[in-house]
Amino acid sequence: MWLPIMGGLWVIFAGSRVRDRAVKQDAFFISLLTFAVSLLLYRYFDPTTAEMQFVERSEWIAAYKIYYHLGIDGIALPLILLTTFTTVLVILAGWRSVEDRSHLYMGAFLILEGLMNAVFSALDAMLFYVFWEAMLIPMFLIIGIWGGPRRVYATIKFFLYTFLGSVCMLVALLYLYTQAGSFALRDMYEAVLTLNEQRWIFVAFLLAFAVKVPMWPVHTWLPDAHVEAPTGGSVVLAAVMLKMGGYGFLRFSLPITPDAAASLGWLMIALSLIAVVYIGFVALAQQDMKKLIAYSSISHMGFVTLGFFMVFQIYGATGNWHDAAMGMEGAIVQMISHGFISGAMFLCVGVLYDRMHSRMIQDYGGVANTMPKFAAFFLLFSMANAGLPATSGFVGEFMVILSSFKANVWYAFLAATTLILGAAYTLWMYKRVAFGEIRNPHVAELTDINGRETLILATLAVAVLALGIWPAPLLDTMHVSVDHLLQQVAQSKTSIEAY
Amino acid sequence: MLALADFLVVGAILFCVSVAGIFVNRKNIILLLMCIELMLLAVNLNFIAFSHFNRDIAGQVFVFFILTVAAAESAIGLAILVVLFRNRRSINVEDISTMHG
Amino acid sequence: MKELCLAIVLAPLAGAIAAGLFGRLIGRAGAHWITILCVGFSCALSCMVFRDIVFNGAPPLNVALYTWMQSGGVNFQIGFLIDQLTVTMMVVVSFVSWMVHIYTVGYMHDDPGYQRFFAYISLFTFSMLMLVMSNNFLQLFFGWEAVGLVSYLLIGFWYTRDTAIYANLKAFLVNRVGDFGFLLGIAAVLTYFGSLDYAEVFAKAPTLVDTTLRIWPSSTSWSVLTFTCLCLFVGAMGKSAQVPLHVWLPDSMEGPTPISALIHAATMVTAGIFMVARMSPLFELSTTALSVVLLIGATTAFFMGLLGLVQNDIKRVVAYSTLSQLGYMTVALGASAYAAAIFHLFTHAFFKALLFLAAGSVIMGMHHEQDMRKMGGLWRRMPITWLTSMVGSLALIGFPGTSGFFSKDGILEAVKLSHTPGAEIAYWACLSGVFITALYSFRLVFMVFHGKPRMDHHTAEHLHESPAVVWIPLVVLAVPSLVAGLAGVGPMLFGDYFGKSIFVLPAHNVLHQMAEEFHGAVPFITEGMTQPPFLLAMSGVVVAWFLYLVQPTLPGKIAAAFRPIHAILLDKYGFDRFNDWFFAGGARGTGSKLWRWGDVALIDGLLVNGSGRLVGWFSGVMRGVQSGYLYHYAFAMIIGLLALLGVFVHHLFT
Amino acid sequence: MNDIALILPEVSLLALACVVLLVDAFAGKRSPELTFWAAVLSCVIVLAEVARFVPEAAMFGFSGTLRIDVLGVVLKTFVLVLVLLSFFYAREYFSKRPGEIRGEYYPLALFATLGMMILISASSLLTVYLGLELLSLSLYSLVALQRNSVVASEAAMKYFVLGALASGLLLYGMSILYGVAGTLDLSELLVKVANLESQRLLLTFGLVFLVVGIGFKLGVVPFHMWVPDVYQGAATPVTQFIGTAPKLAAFGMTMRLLVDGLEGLAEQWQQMLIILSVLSMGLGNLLAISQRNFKRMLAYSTIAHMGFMLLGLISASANGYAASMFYITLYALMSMGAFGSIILLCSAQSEGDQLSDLAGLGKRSPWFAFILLILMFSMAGVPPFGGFWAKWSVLKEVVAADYVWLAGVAVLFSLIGAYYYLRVIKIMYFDEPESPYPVTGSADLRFLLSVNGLLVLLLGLMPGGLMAICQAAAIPYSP
Repeated sequence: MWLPIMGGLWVIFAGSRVRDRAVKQDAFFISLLTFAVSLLLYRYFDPTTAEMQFVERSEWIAAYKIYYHLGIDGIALPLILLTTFTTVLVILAGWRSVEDRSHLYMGAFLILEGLMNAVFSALDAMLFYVFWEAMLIPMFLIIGIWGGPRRVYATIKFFLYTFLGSVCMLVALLYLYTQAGSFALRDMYEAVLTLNEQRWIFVAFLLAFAVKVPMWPVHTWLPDAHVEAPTGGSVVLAAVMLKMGGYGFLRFSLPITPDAAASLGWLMIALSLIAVVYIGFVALAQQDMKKLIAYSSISHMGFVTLGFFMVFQIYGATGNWHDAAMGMEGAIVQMISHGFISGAMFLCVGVLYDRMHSRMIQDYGGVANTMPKFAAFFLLFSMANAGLPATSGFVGEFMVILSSFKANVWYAFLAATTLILGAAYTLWMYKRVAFGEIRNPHVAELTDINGRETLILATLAVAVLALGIWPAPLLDTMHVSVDHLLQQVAQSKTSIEAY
Repeated sequence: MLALADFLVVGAILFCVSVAGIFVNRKNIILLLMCIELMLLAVNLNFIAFSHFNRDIAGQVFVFFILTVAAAESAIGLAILVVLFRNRRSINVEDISTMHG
Repeated sequence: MKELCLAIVLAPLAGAIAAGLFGRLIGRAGAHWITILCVGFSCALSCMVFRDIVFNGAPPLNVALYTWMQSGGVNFQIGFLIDQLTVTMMVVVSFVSWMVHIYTVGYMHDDPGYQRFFAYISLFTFSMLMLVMSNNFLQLFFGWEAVGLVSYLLIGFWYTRDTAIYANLKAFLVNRVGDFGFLLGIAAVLTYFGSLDYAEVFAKAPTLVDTTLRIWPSSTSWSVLTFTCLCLFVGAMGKSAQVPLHVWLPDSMEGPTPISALIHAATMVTAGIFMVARMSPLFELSTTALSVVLLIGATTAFFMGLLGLVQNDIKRVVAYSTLSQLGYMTVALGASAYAAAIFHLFTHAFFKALLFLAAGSVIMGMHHEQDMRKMGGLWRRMPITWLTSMVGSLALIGFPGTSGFFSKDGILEAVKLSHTPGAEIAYWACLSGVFITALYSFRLVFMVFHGKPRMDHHTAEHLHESPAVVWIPLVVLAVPSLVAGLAGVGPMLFGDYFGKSIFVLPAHNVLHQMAEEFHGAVPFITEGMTQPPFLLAMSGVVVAWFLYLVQPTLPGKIAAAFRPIHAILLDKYGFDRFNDWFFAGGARGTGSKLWRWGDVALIDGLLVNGSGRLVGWFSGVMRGVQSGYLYHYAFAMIIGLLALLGVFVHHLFT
Repeated sequence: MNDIALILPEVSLLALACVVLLVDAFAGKRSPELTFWAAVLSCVIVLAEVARFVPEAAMFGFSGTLRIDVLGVVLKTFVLVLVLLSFFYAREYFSKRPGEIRGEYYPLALFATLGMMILISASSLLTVYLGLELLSLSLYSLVALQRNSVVASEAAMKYFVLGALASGLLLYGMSILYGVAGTLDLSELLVKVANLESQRLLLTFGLVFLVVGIGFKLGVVPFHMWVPDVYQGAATPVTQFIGTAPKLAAFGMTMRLLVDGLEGLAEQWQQMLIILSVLSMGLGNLLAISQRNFKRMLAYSTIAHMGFMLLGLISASANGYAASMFYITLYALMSMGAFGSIILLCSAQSEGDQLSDLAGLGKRSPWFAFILLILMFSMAGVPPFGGFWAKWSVLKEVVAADYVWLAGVAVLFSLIGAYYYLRVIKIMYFDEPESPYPVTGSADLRFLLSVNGLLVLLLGLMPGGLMAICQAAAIPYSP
């Protein structure tokens, strides 16, 4: 975690003096190193225990018993891997397209990476919150400085939206502190709360996490932010930052306020399904590729929240928490896979944008003629986005739909419409971009992807396919943690109070 | 014999008059300064009355301090007024509103 | 055996990867050699497995390859189930695919996307084999979607053609609608059976006969099995192009002809049929589901056949005939005559592939002209193509002795005997379908190969028989088209060929009833000669002969006389228009309305920017309060003082 | 310990201030630097004296009119440090804009500091008043120091009139309290108030006036009207001075009057402060949005911050006081830096206080843009900067005192607040440079500003130390 932050700072400071290229090499090296370290984590991770691992703990703010407390479990680990992996690619992707203040750009990404890792591993609520918010800053700058023409509107919207959510979370955390007597997550899990308290806290958390995920109707910042962000920004935003919301639900909402989550589950499910269906339709109407992908992200993230909050109804229907695990694991898989796919999609758009400086679908057409290699990758990712089996996009959706059936047939019905809608908007876009006669003379001049771009896309393609063909390793790391989480969720907090 | 209440009422009336003077007056800054003086005097009246009826000397000491400070305050007030007049050639209250919003 | 199966599956994949990723490296010849060898190898191995299972009576193989994942107490595994049903499909798939590979060498000779094409069809072979060899729903779905993907790729192979890329998108989306149902079906299976493994699911099926679920709180409850089967069947409808999800298949003819033969006639479209047969232990337990299957099949068989009558594009005629034949198969499924369905599938694969390839050969000869009105009299110039087409058409109309005769007759008999609700309607629909089939098939034959040549001079001069790589597959396919029925009818239709791979309730077992009257293929033929289907077929041929050779002006007059009907037929019953308007247009309209009103106007405009503007407006108003006048400032302070006094010490003054 | 020894820092500051005045009067023309160094030296000496003696328990001197306790020592230390910092900033300003203000700045500021120290040590209504007036009168003069500026004299006039009005109201309140309780001594008042159940209403009547006086000093709505005009009108170093140390003094005054003297009326003043606080946060943030002048914007932001700070007092608990103190200290540090940035931007031709002057700072001077970025995010309350912990600690106490709704309101307003801070950042980083003037500043200023900004960052990363100090200062107030 600190490695990229320090590295990022170093890059920024050193970067003002040394040449552009050296900066990028350094940044790449640092990100690669971080990825290697995170792989080591995976190597030594013990998937048979739900306990936190690689724990670090020391006093931070003694006056209020706030600890610098880090550790990861089977839910956090894949997300950390995703983060470090994505950053490597993002840095590579910015190799050519960023010339202006590149040391700042690279540095910001490295710092962002560190912060994101920290969020995924924080075990103290305040620590989590600090990193959670701090993350906004580099992202804000990335979009604002290297973004598109309407970047000011987009960044401010992005920032305020997120800030709105997180300050609500802050109040909730403070309230929890008064109840639990500490900011340690473990203590918060054990705090006794009445249903009413839980509801309030849940809603406050919801605002924070729902904005991040984003759930309907607090999603409108995302399309704007994506559209204006530089490619790397979009990638990180879609691939990792959205996952923080989901992660927050897992770490905070569900275990801390299980009863509220159960009693408000219907609301969450409704919002998720609206996201899936409504946003699916909205995506269909988009003319801007990035906007379309952004909307598709929202729609896909609907599966994540659906998977999380279905567990109660599944439990209600089957009386077996075991059955619920699949929905939740599916949601986590969906998070990871969406990280790869949306990242890849944005990279693809980035590749086009670097060449044509347009994101509008209508400016393209017939790209497959001039960029066959690219078209192949783009097709693969589009298909993955549409949830084709054997790609990672399928796994999560499949699991969530399957288990949603246990909760209610209609959930499954509505969720499965994504099969149609997702394919419709993705492939329709693909058709308009890649297929057809070349109508725009600029398209005729396009050159196919170079070695660096091929490398990036191919890496992602391998990841997407690997996860689709054999998701078991990923799932094995999280089983125990998910079960543990479900146990926590199953434990009503109001009933503790009863005796 | 005048009761405490009588003094207090007079003090209160003086105070209200002075306060009213500050925001009713829209012409002359000097009037403002005078109102301020009046206000301090109203307070002084209160203090002396209380001091007398409470049989406590501290209130009267306070009054001395207030008087002294009021003098200093007037001095500074007038100084500022002079500066203002030099800059604007006006001591109209309505004129000193370049900064607003 | 497991390794063998793995090799069968992986060989085409290897070929696909070689041709796809290293296409430039290995060159055009390299690509076709590698893929042909791989698929040929796979075909040979399939035959070996076929021999083991069918002739040597090896027990069915059910193995897991690896655990795909494990979640919620369920093991999702990738594995093979090799039994009689599977091996039949394997042989059909790999054989037809192999033929198509060879044929392609000639057909696609000048195409710039040569390697890509081979990669696609090899990939298709891989996917289709995965589909049929699967031992669980997950893998089935994987193969299901994968073939859909390849079909998408291949229909849009000529991606610069607008019609092609329209068609492939349409095909994929319509299939997705089917998959939507299919996935729900799978979800239902997992929910109620707790597993996705065929063996476990089938074993548990009978215990769930009385389980019901409520779809809507107040509605009547549904049998779980019916629900599941119907959902699964929606999937089958998509893939096997049953009404109303048939719309993609005619359009898919935009793809290169070998594809039409391989995917859109012989193999992929029959996946739905295969799937229902595979699921026979489930469908058997739900009469309602069978009934629906039956009726949908009958509708498809009859109405789609009618459409074949008015088409002028040679490939589209064959495509509608495919639709109609798929309808027959579905009818057979509905009548619980799964074996008949698979048998028809089996024979149909050969003769329909043959017909398509022959059509392709014609198209090549005509310089990629597909309009039948511009053909005629080709039989002289393209004798082999003509002959093989003839064989195919005879098989299609069920001329006694040809493969189609046995399978189709089997179906008709089965339906006649079936007691599934709706069987009677289905029977009549199928029976009239026979006449129609004969009519349009021979309309095609006569228009293309007989009569006066109507093509332009230039084409006529260059008209010649296709090269050997093209006609050899035709001949090779013509053989099974003729004899497969003769060989297969005994064991496949009436015998115990499928063993336990297909399950039929004794009460539904019409084939068994028929088997009791079956005394061998030859009597079957002679008997068939006297039956109404044969007579109808022959009358169809005669009518066609009369209309298109003897009195070529008559069809136009008939069309004019029945203009409304003709218009409806030309319009394909309006499905396309309706879909374009309602689904495509509706979805886009909904999308843009939701976006404009919901996102842009309501959420962003009103709530987000609105609150921003409100704050800004309020800020502006409040700025007015900060007027800059000293007396206002003082006044504000006094007001503040009075307000505080008012709130906290108002008792003092009262 | 005798009385003089007890207030040695104040006494020596008085003496030193006079010395500085003399130095400026005689040597100021020839070597303005001399006055500066004399003032700095005075501050350092007094700082040493203050820090030298930390009493275990509160000690009283001069018949109980002055009180020396941990809170006072800590506040005075902070005040002196801030004053010292602002001297260094002021020096830069004078050298960049010669002729705007002369050396009177330093002695006047020292007198104001003396006023603050007395205010902080006050233990009697009388000393509160005296300290306040000493501070205020010096500040009026400081504002008016820029003699040729129309806006400065206007600001001074407004400040003066409103300030006099406020102290009149304060005095009136004091007279009522004196009348009811019969004492001027705050510690006696504390006891009397507790016993005077029957006179509660009258006491509250007096309290309202006191709160108005305090509210004026802090600049909370609706007694805030002077703040924007004074901030905008005064020269930047004066604004900087007014915006930093006196806020701490005002906090000290609040503590002395409301807690030391009138804790018995906590129930009443809590409610009042809630009203003032909500109004301030709301109005301050709202009005800041539509400003174009950076200083004026900061003025409104100050109003909002003061409202936020009051939240800590509302809990009326030791932790709450500590939180408020932490808040106000950090706030002072942040605004010190923010005004410092304006000084960096100013030049002989321009004050550099328009928001548009910041345009493109990210390119013109990346490092200082970064420092200002830290400050702005910190003010907005975004971690990992100090301002976050300030908001955090206050909010925590509000929640602990069961005013969750109030915390909700507060965060909502801080959301609005975030907008205009972001706008500053946006102007710095996303807009193209407009101002033709290059960003200049001596090495000292650069160093100072960097330290200032990094301190805010450091306090964000490790706020524990300062929090502990604030808590220690508030320990006597814990039950």
